[in-house]
Amino acid sequence: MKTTILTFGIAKEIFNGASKEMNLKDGITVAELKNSLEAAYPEMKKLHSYLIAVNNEYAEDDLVLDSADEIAIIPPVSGG
Amino acid sequence: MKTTILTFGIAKEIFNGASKEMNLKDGITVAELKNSLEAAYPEMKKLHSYLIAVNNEYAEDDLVLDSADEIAIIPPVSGG
Amino acid sequence: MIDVKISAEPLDITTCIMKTTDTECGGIAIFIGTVRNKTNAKKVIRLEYECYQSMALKEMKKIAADAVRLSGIKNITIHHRMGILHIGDSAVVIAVSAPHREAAFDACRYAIDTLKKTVPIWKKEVFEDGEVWVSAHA
Amino acid sequence: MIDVKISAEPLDITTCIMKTTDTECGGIAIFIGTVRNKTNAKKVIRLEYECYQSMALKEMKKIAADAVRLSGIKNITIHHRMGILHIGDSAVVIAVSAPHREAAFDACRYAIDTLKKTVPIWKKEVFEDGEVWVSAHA
Repeated sequence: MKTTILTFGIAKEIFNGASKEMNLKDGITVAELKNSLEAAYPEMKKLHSYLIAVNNEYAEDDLVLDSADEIAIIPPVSGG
Repeated sequence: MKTTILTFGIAKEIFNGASKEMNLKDGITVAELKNSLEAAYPEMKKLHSYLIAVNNEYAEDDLVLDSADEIAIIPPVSGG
Repeated sequence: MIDVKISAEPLDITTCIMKTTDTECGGIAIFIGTVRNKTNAKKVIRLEYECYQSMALKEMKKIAADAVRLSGIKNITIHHRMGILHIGDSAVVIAVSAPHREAAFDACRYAIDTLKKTVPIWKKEVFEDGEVWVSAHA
Repeated sequence: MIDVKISAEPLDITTCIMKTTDTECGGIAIFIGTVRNKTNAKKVIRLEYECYQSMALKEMKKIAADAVRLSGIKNITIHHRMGILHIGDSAVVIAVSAPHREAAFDACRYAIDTLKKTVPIWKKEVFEDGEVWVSAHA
């Protein structure tokens, strides 16, 4: 499936843009997406941590992604 | 010794004025002063509690008073 | 910086915050005590505050100095209003700045808790059918 | 009352306090996060904030609703600034009112602590000799 990944903060710099078109296999889980991202962008592995948000909610590793989902990479937050 | 006692809050109402001239025996302690006050103004015994301040500091019961001291009756405070 | 004041005029919250702001401090914790419209379901008309001014200022300065010493904060402002206050008026403003927010919160809370216990200030609550010196009786 | 906002304009502290004031509440606790001039002894030139706005607002509303539910407070305002901030600017204002001050303090502290952990907002610190996304690396 074809989908757009939103990126923020340091992830935006690693991905060189605020969003990235990606081709993902159907039925991919959040954990598998993270592995794909780290394979394509090894800099991601150097982050202190990061989460995936799906439809504006933090997602568990076993969540299965759909092409209609809004998917975002959430590097360590630093608001306040 | 002759001295002036400052009163505040409900004590001002019990003493019917913001200050009261009193004749106290020389060498009177804070505890003895409290007894005298309660004898002259029984309403004082109905207070939840009260303290005596001497020269702008809370005083212990055994402090001996001097005619030059600034003596004040401090009923339960309720600032804030 | 320690700034302690007792005032017959309305308190200026913005001034308290500006005095306390510090470019070395990342956080300011503020407490504002305001006049409530009710006490135990009884409608409050107004509050009347009075104080033993020389001693009240001395006790407020002690609280401020202890807050700096105990919590490692940098700046504290404590302003208390006197006289007749109406519903919604600010009776007290405490603003504290510190390099780290935990200290600012701790010190702000310490200051208001201690002020209510030790500073010789008294308020009378005036209701429709009478008045009472707060906390005077058990 | 819950009021949550993300703004590119300077935060108005007075407005936050006025929105939160309530005649049924005797206390307002406020936290203001400001830009410090130094991080680990390094001089800060400016901060640059960005956010995932739809999710950030959602997380801020969750924090506000949880604060009301957990602490029994009545009103909470959380405003966060975006864009380029300079030394002394306010990045976040949280104001909480409650009938009793303990709840207001608890909720205000809960809100800023949780905001820093869960709300998708990021800041980049710009120094004289480089820049860094805060907390990005271990």
